[in-house]
Amino acid sequence: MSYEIKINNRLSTIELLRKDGSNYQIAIDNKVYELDVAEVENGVYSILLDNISFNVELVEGRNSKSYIVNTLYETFGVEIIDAEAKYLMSRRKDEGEDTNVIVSPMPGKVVKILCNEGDHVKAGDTVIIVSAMKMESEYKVKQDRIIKRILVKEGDTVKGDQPMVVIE
Amino acid sequence: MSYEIKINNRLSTIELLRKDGSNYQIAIDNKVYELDVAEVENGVYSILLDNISFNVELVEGRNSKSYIVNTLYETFGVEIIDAEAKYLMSRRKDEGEDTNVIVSPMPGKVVKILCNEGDHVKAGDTVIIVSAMKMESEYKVKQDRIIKRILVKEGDTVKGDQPMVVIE
Amino acid sequence: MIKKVLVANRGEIAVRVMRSCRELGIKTVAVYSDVDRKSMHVRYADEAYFIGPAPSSESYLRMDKIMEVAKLSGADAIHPGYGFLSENANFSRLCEKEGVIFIGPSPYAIDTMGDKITARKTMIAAGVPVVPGTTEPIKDLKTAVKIIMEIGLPVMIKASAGGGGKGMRLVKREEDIVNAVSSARSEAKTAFGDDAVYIEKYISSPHHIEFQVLGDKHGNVVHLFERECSVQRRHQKVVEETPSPIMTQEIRMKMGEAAVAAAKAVDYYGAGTIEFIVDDNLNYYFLEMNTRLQVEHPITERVVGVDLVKQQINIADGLPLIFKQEELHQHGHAIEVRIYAEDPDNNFMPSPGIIKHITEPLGLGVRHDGYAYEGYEIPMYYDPMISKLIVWAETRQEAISRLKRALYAYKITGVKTSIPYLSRILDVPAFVEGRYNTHFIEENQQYLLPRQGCTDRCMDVAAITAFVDYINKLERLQPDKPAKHLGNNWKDLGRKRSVLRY
Amino acid sequence: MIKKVLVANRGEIAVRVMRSCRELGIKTVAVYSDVDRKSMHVRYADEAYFIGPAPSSESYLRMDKIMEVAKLSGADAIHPGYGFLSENANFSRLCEKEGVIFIGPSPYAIDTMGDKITARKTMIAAGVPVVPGTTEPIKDLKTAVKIIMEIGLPVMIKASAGGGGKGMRLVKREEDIVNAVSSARSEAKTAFGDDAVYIEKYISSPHHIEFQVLGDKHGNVVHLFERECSVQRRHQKVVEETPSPIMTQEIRMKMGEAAVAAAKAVDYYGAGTIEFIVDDNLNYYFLEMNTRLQVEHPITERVVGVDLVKQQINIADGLPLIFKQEELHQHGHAIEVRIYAEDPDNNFMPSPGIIKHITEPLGLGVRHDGYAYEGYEIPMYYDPMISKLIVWAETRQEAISRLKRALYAYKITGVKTSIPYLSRILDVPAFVEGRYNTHFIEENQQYLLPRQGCTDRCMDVAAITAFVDYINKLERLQPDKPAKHLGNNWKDLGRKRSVLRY
Repeated sequence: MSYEIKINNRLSTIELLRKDGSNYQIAIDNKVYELDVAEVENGVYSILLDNISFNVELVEGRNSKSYIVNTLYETFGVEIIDAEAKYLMSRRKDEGEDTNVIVSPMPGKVVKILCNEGDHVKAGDTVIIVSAMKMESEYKVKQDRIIKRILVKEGDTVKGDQPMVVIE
Repeated sequence: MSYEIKINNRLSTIELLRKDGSNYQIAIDNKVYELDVAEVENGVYSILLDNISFNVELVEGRNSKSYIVNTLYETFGVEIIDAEAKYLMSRRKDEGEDTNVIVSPMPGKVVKILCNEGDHVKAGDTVIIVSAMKMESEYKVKQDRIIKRILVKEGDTVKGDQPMVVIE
Repeated sequence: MIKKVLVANRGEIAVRVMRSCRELGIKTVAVYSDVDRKSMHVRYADEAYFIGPAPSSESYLRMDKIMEVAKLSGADAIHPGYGFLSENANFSRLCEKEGVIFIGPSPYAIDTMGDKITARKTMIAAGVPVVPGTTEPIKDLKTAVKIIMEIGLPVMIKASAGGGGKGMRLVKREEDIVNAVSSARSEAKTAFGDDAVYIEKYISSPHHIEFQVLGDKHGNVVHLFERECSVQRRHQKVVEETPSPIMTQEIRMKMGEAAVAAAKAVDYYGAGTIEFIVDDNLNYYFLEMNTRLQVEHPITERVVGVDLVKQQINIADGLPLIFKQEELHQHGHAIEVRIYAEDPDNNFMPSPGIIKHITEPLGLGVRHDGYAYEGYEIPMYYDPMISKLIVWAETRQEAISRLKRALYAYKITGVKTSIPYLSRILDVPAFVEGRYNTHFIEENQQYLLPRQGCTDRCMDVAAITAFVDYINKLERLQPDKPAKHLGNNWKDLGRKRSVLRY
Repeated sequence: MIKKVLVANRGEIAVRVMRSCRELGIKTVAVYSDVDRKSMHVRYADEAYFIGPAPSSESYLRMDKIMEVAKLSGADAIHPGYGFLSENANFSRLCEKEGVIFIGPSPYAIDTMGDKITARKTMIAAGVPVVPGTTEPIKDLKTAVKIIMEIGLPVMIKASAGGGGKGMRLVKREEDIVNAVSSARSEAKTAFGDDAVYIEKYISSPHHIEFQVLGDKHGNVVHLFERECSVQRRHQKVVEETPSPIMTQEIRMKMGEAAVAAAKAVDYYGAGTIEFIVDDNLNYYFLEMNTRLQVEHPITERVVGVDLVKQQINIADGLPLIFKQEELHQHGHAIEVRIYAEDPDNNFMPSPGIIKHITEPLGLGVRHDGYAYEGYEIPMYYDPMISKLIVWAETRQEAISRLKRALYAYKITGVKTSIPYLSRILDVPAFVEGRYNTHFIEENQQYLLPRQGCTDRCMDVAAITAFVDYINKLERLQPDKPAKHLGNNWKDLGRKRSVLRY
C-alpha cells in the first residue's frame, strides 16, 4: 500500500514495492529506487544507491510518524501521512484558526510577562520574554489581539513547544 | 527485601533501604552506603560516594539478573540471586555433572574436528579446532573420555558460548 | 607542590583543565549545579561537590560555596577556567586570604586590566601603543581640528555625553574636518545639551589579533605568538587561527615585545592574552588584556607545542618558566572553530536539548575538546558551546582542507549546531585567501546563506530513510504479520506504545 | 591527476586513507565483504561496492574483483593500505597492466625486498650492514673458528640441516669456541646425519628500530627518522615510539643514510620502512624492508609533521617530493599503542563481539585512529585491532603521562580490550626509563599481571551499580507499583520481556 509523505513542503506518494534483507525497492512519485538501507547506529542509517554511499540521521519528531532528517548539508522535516494522520489533519482544519497560541520554540525560563488576561494588545507589542542560554527572546503579536489566557508565570521553566499565551 | 548478590566469587546480601531521586541508601553485608547513582549514558553510570566520583559501566549478561561490570581497572561478573535463580541453581545441581560439553568461548569457525561420535579419546587429545580472528584454538580433553555427540561440523560458524562437543 | 585542584567551572574547559591535572598526577575536584549532575566534568573528576541551583549566580559564581568546597575537599588550589570567576579580583583576593592558591593572576593585575581607563593609562606609561585619541572632552573647534591633524585621518568624532549614534561623525578627508566637527557639536548640543566631543583614531578595516603571554612569579614574561581572531559575529569569535595570515615576522616580534611589556607593566603572572586592534598596514594598538585562559588557547598549544594549563599550574606553584623567549617557535598552522548548539539558519537561536547521537571527527591533525555525549542534555542556563574543533597542518591551506574534512565527519543530532555555518565560512574566498578583518561576516553574507546541497534525489533518499525506519518500526511491533500488511492497525500500535516506553 | 581512489582494505586504515583523500578533494571508493556492510569505511566513502563473502581469500584478497570495481567505478588509482594485497607484486603488476595507478612501490621493489635471500644480497651490494654470518655451510672446525673470530663474539652456531634447537650453540667466550663448534657438529651429526653448521652474529639484547622512507619516481629518496618498535609480544608490535630512547643524533644520521641507500638499491618509490636490528652498542643491521605503509606510521606523521598518505598519493601521481632531507626535523615525542579486541588476562584470546559503548579519549596531544562505533560488531574474520591511540608531547616523559591519561578515559564495553594491559606497560620501570629491548615483555611479566586496583569498597560500588540497574529495570516494568514492592513478580516480568524485545 502507498502512503503520502511530506518532505518539508513537498508532498509525495511513497510505496514499498519489495524488501529483501536490507535491500528495498521503493517508489516515490513513480520513480523507482533500488537501495540498500542499513541502520548502523541508533537512528543513523547508511544507504547505498547505485553504489553511492549516503549517510542519513533520523530523530523522531512529535510522534512516531514524524522525523527530523539530516543529510550531509541539510535538515528536513519528514511526515508520514497515513489514514489516522489524514483524519487528524481534517479535524484540525474544522476547528478553524480563530485561536492562536504563543509557543516557546526552545526550553527556557519566563523572564517577564507584559500583559494580563483580557488585555487588548496592539500589533508589534511584546507579550512575553523568555530567556535561554544567556539570550532573551521577545515574543510579539503580529496583529491587534486580545489576551485570552496566560498559561505560565514569571520564573517558570518552559519546555520546547510549550504553549505559553493564548491570544484571540 | 534483601537479595543475594554474587561479585565474582564473593557472595553478599544486598538491600535497598531508601531511594530519593538519584540518592540511594543501600546495605551490603551490613555496611550501609549513601550514594548518588546516575545513569548518564546507556549502561554507563556515574556514582558519587562521599563525594568520590566513580564511573562504572554495565553490560547485561546471559539474562536480566546477570551483569558484566567494568570499574576503572577491573571487570567483574555480578549476579543477582532472587528466588527464581535459587530454584534454578538447586535444580541444576540435581542433574549432576556426569555429562560434559566443550563450548566455544567466542564466535569463530570450526576448522577441524578430530574425533567421531563414539570415539574413545585420551587425556590431552585435541578434539576440535576453532579459528577466530586469525588465531586457531585447540580444544583438548583433560581425562580419558568418550565422545558422546558432535553438535557442529567443519566449516560451521559458531557463536560465543555455543556447545560443540558432548563428552562422557 | 599543588596536589589537588578544584576546578571552579563546567563544560569543556573544566574537562580540559582536569586532563592536564591528571597528566601531572594532581587530583581534581569538580563542583556542579542542579542541572550538571550528569555533566562530563563531574564524571571525569576524582571528587565532585554539589554547590547549588542551576543559575550561575546561585552556583558557579558563589565564591563562598566554592571556597567551602575547597576547604572541605582539601584542595590546595583553584582553577577558574574562563568566564564565571576567572577575572574576578575579589575571588583572587579571597583565595589569597584563605590560603588557597588561585591559578591565575594577582588581584592587582586583574583590577588594573579590568578597568579600561586605568588599563589605557598604564599601557601608555609602559610605551605600549593604544588607539590614538583624546582623553578629555574638547569644547572648541580649533582644538578639535588641531588634535585631528595630530592623530591623522580617518577619525571618529563622538559626543561626550553621547550614545545611539547621535553626534557621531566619521571623517575620512581633510576638507571635511571643519564641517564634521561643527555638525557633530551642534547635533550633540541639540541631543544632549552639551557640545563637548571626543576624537578617536578610526580603524577602517580592523583585525583582531591577540598575543598569548605567560609570566611567572619571578618577573619572567614570554609571549607565545599571535592568534588571529577577526572572524567574529556580534563580537563573538567564530574562527581563530595562528599564525595570522596577515602577519610579518618583523611585526610579530614587535607586537610580541609590546605584549610582554604590557604584561610586565602590571607584574603579570599566569597565562594572559593581550588583544590588539590592527589595521591593514599592520599598525597595532592595545585593546585590552584578558587575565585568564582564552577559549581559543588550543591553537597556540598546537603550534608552539606547550600545554598552557600545565604552565598555569606550575606558575601558580611558584616555579620559574621552563623556557626562554628564543626557545619558542611556531610550527605549521592551526585553526579552531567553536561548535555551538544554535540554529545558524534561524538567527542563531540557541538550541538546547538532548544530544541524540554524536560522531566525533578524528584522525591526523585533529583535536576535539568537548564535553557532550549521547544522551546528554545541553542545559539552557549556560553558554551553548558544545565543543571546539582544532586542526593543525603544515600549511594554512592544508589546515583548511583538514578542517573541512573534520566538519564533514562531525555529526550531531538532537540539537541544531553551527557546523553547517562553519563549513560555509571555510569556502568564502576572502577566508581562503586570508584577506579578512572583523567585517568579514557582514561583508560575506551572500556566501554564508544555507546551501541547496540536496538535490531531488538526495531529498528522496532522506524521505525513503524515514519511511524505512517507520515501516520497520511497525513491523517490530507486529511480529506475527509480514511487512506488506502493515499500516492498518493503528489502535494496536497505540495500545502497545503505552507499554513500550522502556 | 588522481581523482578517484579505490581503497582495497577495511578497518581503521581504510578510513585513515579516505580522510587524506577527502582533504585532497579526491573521491573514494570502498569495497566490502558480507560482514562489512555496516563497517565505517563503507559509511565514510563516496561509493561502496560489495566484493564477496567474509573470508579475505574470497573478498579483500580477490585481485580480479577489486580490479573489476576499479573499472566499474572509474577509479584511477588503488590504495592497498597494509596487509591484504599491499605487498603483493602480482597485484602491483596487474594494476600496471590494467592502467590503474597502484599507490605503492614497483613490482620489482616488492619482489626484491620480499625474498629474504635476494634482499640480503642486494643490501650487501649496496653497502647496507646486515647481520654478519656465513652464507655457505661450514664443514670443518678450523674454518669455523676462523669465521667466528672474523664475525666477533657472541655468535650462534646452527646445524645446517637443523631445527628444534638440536646442534645449536650460543658462544659468548673465546675459550668456549672449539668446544662449542665440536659439540654442535657432533650433535648435528647424530641428529641429522650431517655435521655442517652455519655461524651467525648473536644479538643478545636486540632492539627493533625502523626508518620511514619516502621515494619519488624521479629517484629522490628521503628518510623521516626512526620508530622504536621493541615492545613486542610474539613478534607483534604493542607500543611504538619516536624518537627511540636509545638513539643518538650521530647514529640516527648514519642509519638514515643506510635506509636511503637500501631504498635506492631497489629504485624504491612510495612510502616504505627499513627495519633494523640494533644491539645495545647501537650497532645496526638491516633486517627487512616493508614495502607499504606501516600500522605505526602516525607517530612519524606527528613528530615530523608530514601526512604520509598524501605523500604516497602525490608520489603515485608522479610528483616529485616536496621536501629535501635537510628540511625534515623531529619535534617532540610521539607514542602509539594498539587497542585490540582481546583478553589480556586470558592468554590474549581474541574477543570479537558487539561494541556496547565507547568513550574515545580526546584533548591536547591525542590522536585516535579507529573505525568502531556503538553497536558495531567486530567481525571474527579479520585482525582484531579496534583502533590506534597516538599521543604527542614535548618530552617523552610528558608523552607517557598523556598516554596514561588517554587510556584512563578510553572506555569500551561489550568486548574485552588490551587497554588495561597497555596501561600496565606504561608503568614498567624499564619502559619509563627507556631501557628496553625485544625481550621487554617476557622480562617484565611480573609488572604486567592484572592489578588488584579495586578495593572492597570499589567492589561494593560495582555490585551496587548492577543492583540499582536491576531494581530500576524492574520498576520500569511495573509502573503501578512503588519500588519497595519489587522482586515478587517474576512471571509478569517474563511475560512482558517477550514483548519488550524492541
